[in-house]
Amino acid sequence: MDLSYTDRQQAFRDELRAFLDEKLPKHLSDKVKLGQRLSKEDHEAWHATLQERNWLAGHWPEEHGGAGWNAVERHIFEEETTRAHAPRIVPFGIAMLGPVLMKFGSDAQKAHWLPRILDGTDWWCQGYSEPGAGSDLASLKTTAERDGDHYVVNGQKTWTTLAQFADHIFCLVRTRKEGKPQEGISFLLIDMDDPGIEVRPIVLIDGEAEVNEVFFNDVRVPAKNLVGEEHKGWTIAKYLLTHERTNIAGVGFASQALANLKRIAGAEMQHGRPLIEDPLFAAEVAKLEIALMAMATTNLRVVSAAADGSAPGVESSMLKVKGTVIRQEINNLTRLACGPYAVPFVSEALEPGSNIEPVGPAYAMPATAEYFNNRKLSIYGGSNEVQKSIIAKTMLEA
Amino acid sequence: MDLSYTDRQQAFRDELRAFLDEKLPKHLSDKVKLGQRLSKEDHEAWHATLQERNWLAGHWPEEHGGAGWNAVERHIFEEETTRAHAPRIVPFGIAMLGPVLMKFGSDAQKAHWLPRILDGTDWWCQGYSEPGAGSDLASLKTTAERDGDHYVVNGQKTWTTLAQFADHIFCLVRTRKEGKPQEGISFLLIDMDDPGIEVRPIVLIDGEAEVNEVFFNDVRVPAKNLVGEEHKGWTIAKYLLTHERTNIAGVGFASQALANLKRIAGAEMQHGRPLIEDPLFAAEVAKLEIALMAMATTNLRVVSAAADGSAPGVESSMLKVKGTVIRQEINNLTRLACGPYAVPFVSEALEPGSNIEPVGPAYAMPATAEYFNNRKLSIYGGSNEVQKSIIAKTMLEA
Amino acid sequence: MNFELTDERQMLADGLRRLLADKTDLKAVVEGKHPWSAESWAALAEMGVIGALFSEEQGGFGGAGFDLMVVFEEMGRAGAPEPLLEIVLAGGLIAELGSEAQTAHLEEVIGGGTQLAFAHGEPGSRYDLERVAAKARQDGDGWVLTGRKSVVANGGEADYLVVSARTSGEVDDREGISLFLVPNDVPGLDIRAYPLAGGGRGAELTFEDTPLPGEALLGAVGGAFAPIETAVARATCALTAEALGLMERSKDLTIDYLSQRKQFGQPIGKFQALQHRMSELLIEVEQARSAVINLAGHLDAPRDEREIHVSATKQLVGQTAKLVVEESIQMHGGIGMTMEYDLGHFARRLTMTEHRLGDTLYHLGRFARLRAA
Amino acid sequence: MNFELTDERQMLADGLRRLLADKTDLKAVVEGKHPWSAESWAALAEMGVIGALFSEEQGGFGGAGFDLMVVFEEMGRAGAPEPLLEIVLAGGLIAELGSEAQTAHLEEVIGGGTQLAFAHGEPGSRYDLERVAAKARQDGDGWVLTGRKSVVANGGEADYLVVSARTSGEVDDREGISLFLVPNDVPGLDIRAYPLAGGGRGAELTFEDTPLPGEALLGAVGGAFAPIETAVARATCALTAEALGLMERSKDLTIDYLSQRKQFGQPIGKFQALQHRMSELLIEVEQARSAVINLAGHLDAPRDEREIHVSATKQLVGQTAKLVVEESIQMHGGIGMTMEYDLGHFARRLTMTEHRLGDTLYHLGRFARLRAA
Repeated sequence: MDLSYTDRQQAFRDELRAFLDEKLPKHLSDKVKLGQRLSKEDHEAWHATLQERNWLAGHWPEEHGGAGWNAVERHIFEEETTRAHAPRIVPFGIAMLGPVLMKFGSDAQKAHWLPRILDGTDWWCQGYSEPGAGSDLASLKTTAERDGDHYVVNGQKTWTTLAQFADHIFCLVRTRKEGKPQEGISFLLIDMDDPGIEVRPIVLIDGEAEVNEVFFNDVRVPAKNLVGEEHKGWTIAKYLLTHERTNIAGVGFASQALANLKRIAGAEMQHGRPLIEDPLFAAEVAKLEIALMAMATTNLRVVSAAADGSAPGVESSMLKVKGTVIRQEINNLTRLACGPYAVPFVSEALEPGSNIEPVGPAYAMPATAEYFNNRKLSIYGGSNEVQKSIIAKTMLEA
Repeated sequence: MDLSYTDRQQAFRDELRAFLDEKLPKHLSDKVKLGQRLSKEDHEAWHATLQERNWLAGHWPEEHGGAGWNAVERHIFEEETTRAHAPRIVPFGIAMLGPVLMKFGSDAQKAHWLPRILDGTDWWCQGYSEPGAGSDLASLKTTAERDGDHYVVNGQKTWTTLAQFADHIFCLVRTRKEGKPQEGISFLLIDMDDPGIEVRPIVLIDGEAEVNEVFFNDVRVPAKNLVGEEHKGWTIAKYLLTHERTNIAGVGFASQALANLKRIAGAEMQHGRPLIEDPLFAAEVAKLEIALMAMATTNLRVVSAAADGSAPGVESSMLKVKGTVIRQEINNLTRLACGPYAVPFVSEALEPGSNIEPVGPAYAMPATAEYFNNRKLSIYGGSNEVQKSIIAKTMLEA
Repeated sequence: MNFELTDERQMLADGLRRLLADKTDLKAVVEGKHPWSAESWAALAEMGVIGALFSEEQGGFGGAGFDLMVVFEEMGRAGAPEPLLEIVLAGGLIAELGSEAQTAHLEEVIGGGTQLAFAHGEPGSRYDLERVAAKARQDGDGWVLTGRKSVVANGGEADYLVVSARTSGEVDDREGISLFLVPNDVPGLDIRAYPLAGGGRGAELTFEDTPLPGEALLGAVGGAFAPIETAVARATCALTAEALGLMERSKDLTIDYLSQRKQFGQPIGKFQALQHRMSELLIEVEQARSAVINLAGHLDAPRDEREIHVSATKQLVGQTAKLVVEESIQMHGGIGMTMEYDLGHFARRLTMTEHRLGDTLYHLGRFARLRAA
Repeated sequence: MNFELTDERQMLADGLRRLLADKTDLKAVVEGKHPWSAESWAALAEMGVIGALFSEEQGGFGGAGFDLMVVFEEMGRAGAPEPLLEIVLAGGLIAELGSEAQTAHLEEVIGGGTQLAFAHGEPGSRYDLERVAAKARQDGDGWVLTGRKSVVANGGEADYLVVSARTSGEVDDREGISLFLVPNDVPGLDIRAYPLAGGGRGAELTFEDTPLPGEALLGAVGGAFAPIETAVARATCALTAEALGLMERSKDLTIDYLSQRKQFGQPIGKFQALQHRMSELLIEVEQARSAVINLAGHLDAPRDEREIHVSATKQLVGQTAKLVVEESIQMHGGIGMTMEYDLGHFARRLTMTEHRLGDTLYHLGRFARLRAA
């Protein structure tokens, strides 16, 4: 048992910190810190900066242009970039499609698509959910019918994050209607510029439109864009759900959010004293900090086991549930800490490039929006209910 | 809308208070207050005192020897007797069997059994639960086979409260094995002195043995002791579960327990000051008091509707769940308030007639036992899980 | 003891429910087309809803706690954003303290022609009613007002403002607070208005050496704390009743969704885990209803008893609101997060009730201190 | 970074689990036949379990936080009531502070021949370590001790007691607390022993003008607070590890029950509501495990950092213990309340860990104060 990093890991961390000090622009970290929305250019610039150092896809094997990080190194990267308020790496190409292609793609697909992910040629988004098929992915209805050397795709995807920035989408589609619902699904790569695709934004409860509906109307997709075997897309979907979820516990985000909460509670006054000195408020903060201290170690236990080669099992479900709940509770307390100034709702002030003056303290501006936005944490990526069922199944059938 | 009692109700309450002042012996109320166990004689003496005034079965109609109270009057009685630390009326004859006989019994059964309940000739206990059939009553296995003008009963009942004091037991038994499980159950009255009956105490986690297993081995029960129709006992069981649960919210008990908790937290010292002045402890007490204030009103809403003739529906399930949880949380906080002195466990000191000196403050003596004992509140009488399913069913099928 | 509504109140509730169902255009609110609807406001006035907030001697035909409860529960159920709570606060203070000339405004208020706001909270006051830094100093027969008022609901739309300012004492003294009835166009008043997260609008008001005539004073010099606390008690009853209505509606939407939405081949309402959570939610909403009844029934009780109920009810309703918002969204899944679906507005408006008149933790601590006193 | 046990510790854990499974007779404990088993104690000593609580320089072969964790988790998993925690407390203080003559006792302690107890808590001290009212005054070369010690675990069975008393200062001063190593048969010592709710025995000790020789002093006069706090930090690690073991076992019993027990025609483990609650329980137990690891890994950290972890871990484990006890009993239904079934003992012992070394609320407040400092 040893809770500290090895010398090598510490050296990596120091290297990362120096890199972030030097290369992360202040205008970008300020935006992240204040909860402002990032533009497409912001994301692309940061990806390019990382890729210069070969750290954009550090967990990819070196043969594919990664740095071959193990789980602990990847964890250190996530921890340090979050601490520095770096933008989050957009996961769809790097964390999701990349590993899928490496495992299931043909050599031609790997050679074609992987470099384009790294150099930013393609911006990917994810076409999984459909209206009526959220947690129950197997019931999806978007069809792809074979027609010569093309598939013809019809249907609708939803909750497609950042589709407005994307030029490509990877999709689960139904290629066979007979048999068990899981057995007729395929994994297809689609160009968003193809005729018949339409993207419509969904305005969310936080006032933002970062998710979209994507409609497919007789979209013709070359058959070579099928990844893996036809009708075997379910295997890929499951692989993604259990193996490639990065930073699932969100410890870094939670730590940042907690530090932010403490700053706010130190600045807000109640009965003429800082709110953080109110014993009841301080106790609520303490509960979350204690829970987070424990979860950070739970996370390290899983990361450490993964670095030693263990396949993540039920642990990732546990981290998902607890991690999202802790973050949501921090968001809740942050909103409450802001008091009456959590109520003004000047959504435009959070847009990229806005210079609208905040109504109250700047920290209060995004508090309510973040609280609502992060309700998604327990819904997407396999809802917390689905995770609990997975845990129970493992536990009760062991 | 009017939250106060009518003049007539207030007069009744004053009458009750005067009666309790005069007739409730201090040695008895002291025992109740300190959480000491009551002897059979204690119960019988108190029943007799109430019966002298015609208040033992006040909610029974006058024709059967009751006072014809409506739900509000019955509520006032429960509230006042609890406030005065009077022993609880043992419910099996008065609150459970009596109303069943009035509704389902023959004239002969009413004439024979009801007066014996009131004058204390018979002490009843309840034979519902069986090993393997807790919340799932319909799966019960104790059989009663007709043999001439007798039933021959074989099987086992469990969780039979105060069976050690009882001379009679009312039982749900299976009289037919074919068909739906609910449709072969009958309601039978059995003399505990009959040959073939054996009572074994169950020691509970609080160290007490107030519940028992009751074994039936070829017990011959006269057929005239069948209540209602043969095979129709399920109707009676349901009637009892939904209509005749007295004081289901336990507001009076909770209020007493809360007052006791506040006394303890005022007496216990932490950091050299009364524990109740600790903001975190005070906040926990406050949460429970606020919940109880609301529940008292929820309870009155239900009582008031019942007095106006509404049949209690899903409301009694809501009161059961919330009422038990509040009481359990008060018990938990009381145990915590006692600090280290909650750990000594001198079970004999709680027995009737004990004069063992308490180890710490007298109030600490029963705290742990009560915490554990009242875990039963959310288990028996239809577990809270069963209640929640009932509520959901009503809500979702409405 | 009686928990039935009187016939009059039942009629008011039924009529109001119909009216709001007809007039409330949530899409327009959510898309920012208007903060609230002038048409609804006129209809509310015409139906007598504004008058129901005042007693007969004040020129209305209601004014009791249960009148507030009935009106605001319906407002909540509809998700209606009209600034009726400001009438309870500012209007209530005018009715209670006003001179003849001042109370004369109430007729217009009740008729729907005059909008009000209560400018009391300040950047440093959070939820403390006695913490007033804005100052009014006597100047001849009149007054000069300087200070900042924050997140004043309806502050940009009100024709008249009831403004608190300190005329003596330290920033947190209960003595020395005075009220002024001020039209919205006085000199030296700067207004920055903005949308609020739950609908409606708020404003930051800055008074800089604003001259006021002597008649602007509302009530006795320095004696405004007790009336403010009383008005806030009534407003808390109204706001928690509104929250109750919002919860009832969120709950109903969720029950509908659980019955209709299918997953893994059956309605998700058949899943036991969701059933039990929904039952817990129902139980808590009934608790919240009881808490609102308790407060409505104690608005005329002696101060300490009344305030015990103010804090108890605000605490419990706030706690329940969080549960209802979070569980409703979670059980809906993604659809519950979209503004296209009505739940989004209800969730936002319900959540924002926590940020007015003191939140759950604030009132939990206050309740404990009141009990200890 | 490494979360694997060393081979030695893994062997200790495995051996201990076998030993305790073999020797622990819960029925005997529950029926009060003995508070704990002398046979088990001898076997524990023989296996080196007592020695594992001390470092090599103290005459043992362990003594690190993870040694405590391994030993006590297994004790908890077995529900074993043997008074090993008293060795961590009293034995740890003797090892840390003792003179040569005093530390000489440790050989017998490690060999299992000497029982210890730590007589520190008092009727008015609750969980405050600095609150000591018992007094020791110097009398020639020796001391005279007067005072009362409450709920002293193993107080009636211990051959030697480590007793705290105030030699100067006010009742809650950190300075001025001294320790004495005292045999159990000193004059003026009255012992009232009794069973404890989770197994084992406790005692009220009353010292009335008890004369002690000068050599009885353990450590420096008046300087005992810091060593006591350190010993209690180690004991908190041990106690929370024991609680973890108790939780693991309660959880396992419940999982078994859910798989076996049928209701409405299927195992109750198929009911989704119970499944989800069980999953939540599992998640929290993993959190508790991480918290114990955190504390075990920080026992040698600087004082403030160590104490942050003491309070964090005790708070989280206490909160989880309540959840595990209540959910385990509830999911078992009635059977979970009987002492015939093992869960009863685990639930009682687990619950009682909250009443030692500070409960959840106590440590929550302490954590917040430590963080603010």
